[in-house]
Amino acid sequence: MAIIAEAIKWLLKHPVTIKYPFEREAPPKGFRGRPVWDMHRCIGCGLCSRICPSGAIEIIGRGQEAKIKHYVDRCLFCGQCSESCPRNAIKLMNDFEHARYNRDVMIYEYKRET
Amino acid sequence: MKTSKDLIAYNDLKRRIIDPGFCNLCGACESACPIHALKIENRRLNYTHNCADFMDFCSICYDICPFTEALLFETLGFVANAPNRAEGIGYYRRMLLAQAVDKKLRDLSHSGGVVTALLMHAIKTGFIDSAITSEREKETSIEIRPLLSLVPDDLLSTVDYEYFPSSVAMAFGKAVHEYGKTKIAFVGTPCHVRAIRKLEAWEHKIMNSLRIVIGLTCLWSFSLPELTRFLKERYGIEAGDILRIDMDGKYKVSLKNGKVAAISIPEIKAHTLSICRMCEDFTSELADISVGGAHPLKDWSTVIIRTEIGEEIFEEAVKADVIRTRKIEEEPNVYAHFVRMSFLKRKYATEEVERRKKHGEPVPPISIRLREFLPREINLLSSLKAEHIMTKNVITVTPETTLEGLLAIMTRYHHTGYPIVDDEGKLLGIVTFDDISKVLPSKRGGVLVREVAHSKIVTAHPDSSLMEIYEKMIQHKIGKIIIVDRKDHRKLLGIITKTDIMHVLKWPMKKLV
Amino acid sequence: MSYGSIVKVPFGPQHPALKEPEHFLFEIDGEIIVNVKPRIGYNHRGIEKAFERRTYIQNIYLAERICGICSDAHTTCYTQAIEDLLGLDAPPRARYIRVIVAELERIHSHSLWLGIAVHEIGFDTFFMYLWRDREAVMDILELISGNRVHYAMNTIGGVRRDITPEIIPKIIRSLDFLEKRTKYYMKALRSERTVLKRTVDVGVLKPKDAVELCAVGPTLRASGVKNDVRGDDPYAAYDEIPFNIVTDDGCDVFSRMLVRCGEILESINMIRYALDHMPSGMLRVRMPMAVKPGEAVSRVEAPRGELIHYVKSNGSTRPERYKVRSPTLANIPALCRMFIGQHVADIPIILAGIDPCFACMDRLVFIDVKTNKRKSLDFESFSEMVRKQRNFRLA
Amino acid sequence: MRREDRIVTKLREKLKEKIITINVPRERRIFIHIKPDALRESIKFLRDIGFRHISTITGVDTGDSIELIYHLALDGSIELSLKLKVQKDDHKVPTITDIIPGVVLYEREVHEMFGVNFEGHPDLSPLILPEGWPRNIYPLRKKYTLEHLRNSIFKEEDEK
Repeated sequence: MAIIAEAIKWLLKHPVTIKYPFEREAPPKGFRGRPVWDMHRCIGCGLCSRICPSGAIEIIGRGQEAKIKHYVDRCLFCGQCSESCPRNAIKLMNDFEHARYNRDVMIYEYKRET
Repeated sequence: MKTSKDLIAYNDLKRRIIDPGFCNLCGACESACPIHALKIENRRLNYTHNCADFMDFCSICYDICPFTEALLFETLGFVANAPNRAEGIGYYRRMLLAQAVDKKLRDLSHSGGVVTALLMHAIKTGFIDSAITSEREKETSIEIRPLLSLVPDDLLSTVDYEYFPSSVAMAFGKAVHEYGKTKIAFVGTPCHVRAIRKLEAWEHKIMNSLRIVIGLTCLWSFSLPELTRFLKERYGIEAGDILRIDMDGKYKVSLKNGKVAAISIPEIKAHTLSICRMCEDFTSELADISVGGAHPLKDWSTVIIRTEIGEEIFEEAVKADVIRTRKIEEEPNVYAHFVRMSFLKRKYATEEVERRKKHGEPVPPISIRLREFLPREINLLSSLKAEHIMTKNVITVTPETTLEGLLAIMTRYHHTGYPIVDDEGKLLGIVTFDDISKVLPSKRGGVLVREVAHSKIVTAHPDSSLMEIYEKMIQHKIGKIIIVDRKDHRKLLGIITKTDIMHVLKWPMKKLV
Repeated sequence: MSYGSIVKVPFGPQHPALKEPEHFLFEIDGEIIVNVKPRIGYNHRGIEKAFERRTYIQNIYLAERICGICSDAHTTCYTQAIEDLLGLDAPPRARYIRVIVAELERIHSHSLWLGIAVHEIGFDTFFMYLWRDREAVMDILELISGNRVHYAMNTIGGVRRDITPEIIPKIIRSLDFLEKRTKYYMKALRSERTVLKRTVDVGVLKPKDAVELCAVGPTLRASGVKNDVRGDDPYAAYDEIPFNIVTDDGCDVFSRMLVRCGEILESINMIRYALDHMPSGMLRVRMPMAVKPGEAVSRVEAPRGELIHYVKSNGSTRPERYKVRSPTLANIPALCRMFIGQHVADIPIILAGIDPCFACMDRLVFIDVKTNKRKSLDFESFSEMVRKQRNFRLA
Repeated sequence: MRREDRIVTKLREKLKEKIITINVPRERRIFIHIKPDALRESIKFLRDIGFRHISTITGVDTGDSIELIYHLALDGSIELSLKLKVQKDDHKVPTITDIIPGVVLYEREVHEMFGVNFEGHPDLSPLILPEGWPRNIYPLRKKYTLEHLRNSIFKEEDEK
């Protein structure tokens, strides 16, 4: 009997699940998404690359000429790079849909514009 | 090829600052180092591990050290948009006297209690959420340590005046990294203020949390072990017996048993930190608000407001009736003493640097940078003419002005030198602050300007280049030059000070390393 | 009743009980299990070796990835071990935040397990309910830390983020909801015949055996042994927060369910207390990157039981040796004892009964698709392979 | 007198010269280093005074020898680490499975990872490493770097 009452109770409510690709919930404030480099602030010290636990960040060159390559497929989204960066050049964005069929498109490059 | 270990800035920092003993343990490098390789422990700066393990290249610790040449002119950008500038005071908006309305605060501090009142009010109104100041160590009453105040009442234990190194810049880093504070007020001596401003110019991320910088006036900091040894050997004073220390013309050590030992400044100067003997900044010229003593007044402070944010917070405190103010014009003696101390510090510093250079002893990079220009700066100065930057509306005095009257003018306009012009507009000479300070305050009413003034004046012409003028200043060891007509040497056209020349060199405020 | 002939039944590596590969070789006599041989290692990733190659900061995140469910327990244990070596203490506020996150994790882990357990006995409605309500905890954890699974809250010397006053009401609201639901589930478990028939007197582990075989966590407590690292060897702020150690004398799977339900309720109260009494102040102490030589043992009560880490440092920026023993490994001998004399049909629920997490104890086995060769790779060689394909440097 | 100190005193009385070092770095932690031949004796004694729970066995490669650390817990509270050194060339240690049965998997793990032989252990068949793992390769020994492991394992497989 209890089960019938329970069933009727839930029949009158909205579904708990969200129809994902059509409905999206915004991630909460402080969500650790994909890191993005602001190359105007980057000084090319290489700390993010050395401190990254999974080796997802590669720095090519030094100082002003440095180029950053970020391999999203290896990224843990731990936010340590952003925390370590002394100049706030790394920000964590809100996007979380990184799955792709091809690994080559999962590399983000950042270059300083001159 | 150089390995990354050779490239790290710490090598330079060690060679130029730490090894010659110039480090004053402000701790800015500890707060700035992103991998925490530098740490202040037991009054020493320790390098805990090789930072080349983590970085390819990094220059933070060298750049933000207050005694290196890097970023020095960029930091001026924070205050350079103030309307006034004067020799010995720096850039400023207003200069006035102030005191805390609360008598308790005045009694606790050495002077007006302005800093404490200001900060307590700011925390109460939520403008800041924490303040970094210094407090006395409990056991040895003259040693001070940084204090992070989160509630207004914490501030009661702070000391307004610091005569010993305190790692306040390190405490700033702690406040951000460890306490997670986002609205911080910083109180420090000129070198601490410079370190904080350098961090800000570097755009270090911890600086996002900085709200206001309050600078204290500072003559010198003492090396604690040396001073305690000196006091004990010479005067038999134990560090634990000291109640408080004042500095007004003499170094006065008040003891717990009521006695006061007065020590002359040249004697005590030998025990200051070597870097302080070469420091030229008395009034914290880079701070938002500078606060200093108002000798001979007992419970007032001299306040110099330099920036908009400083103006804002000060006005708010005045409106809330936490602070009451007076015009500095009412007290020419206070002003005279204040500027005299500023000049004294600068004079001592110049002498010390020259002496060291002569003996081949190391000189901190900042002192070299303040005296030597970079090639492009020389180019700039050579291309500019005096008429471009000189002050044309010169305030002049007549030969019959008394020194008291002159002092009143000085207190009002804050310039330190005035051309003497007779009724027909002929230039007779120049009278400077130094001339006044040679006369005892009590006699100033009866002495006329023409009795003390120099008749031999250094002049230049409107078409002289700034570089020429600057070299002339160095040569004659003066701070200002009068510009006269090329044809008529008695016709006053304008005046140029050293500060004006430095102002020309004002670099873009935010520049990358 | 004996059929006289013993049949060997391999169970796993791919098996119905759990979504993780593990192998058990059962010797059965008719329907009755007479012996069992475990064969673990299908998830072994060589993490202990990988620890020696990484800096202390990088290892926080490596420790977190030992397990997906009890990620916070592993980092707490790791950071405590390093703090012990450095001789520094996490500030009080950080310790309270650690407790809050750890207890939220316990709620999430236990409700996940309860869902799996009822799923194993075919009670999927209950499973759906539990996992729906578990979302409430996951959302709080995401709100606090920025991630649903790997919270990355702990760092050496404290925590990385604060629990701000704005989110405290949200946490309290979710806790109220969870408390109501958990009480309902306890009532339902006790009265539901399906559950009672499948779990009471199944997988019995006598207290004497439990102690002898060094079982840990809820498995041990469900055998009536009062043993909890939080109470016995307090870490973080557990010495300041009052709580009861939940035990049950049933010694079977059912009592393991009850213990876990009781722990959820206990955790909810602990979080409420911690939120009320959280001191203000520092969040973390900055630590040097190099650790002086020494060794330390750190213990944490993970949702599954006692977790122990051992670290030996040599003064450099990388550890000399790091040892992890996760609670599941400690429970395997006890699990084998539980199987003896039980029916084959009960294998999934008994196996699930210890809340096993095989990822915690194991290593990566790789099958190269191109050559169809089976290769055993640890984490480093795996990354080496990726590196070769990519031709770039791993720091 | 703290509980830790009482235990230390008891151990000193019992084991005497068999103890090499003993120290209590902090509350509820004891590190004791004993001579290898005293293992069974000390484990038995420790079990009798209440250390019935064994958390794990850690192996550490210290170069010429392998250090075994038995982590024992007293009622869950005091964690005692019993340390002994085993020579690498003659890596034989008596088993303690008959004293504390719960240790059975930990001994197997150390056997596989470090090649320590536990004499009298009922079953030392592979537990964690896959079938076909080459004999005499113990991955957690310092000698076996990744390159070494890769070469020795994959070469064999390639040859097949």
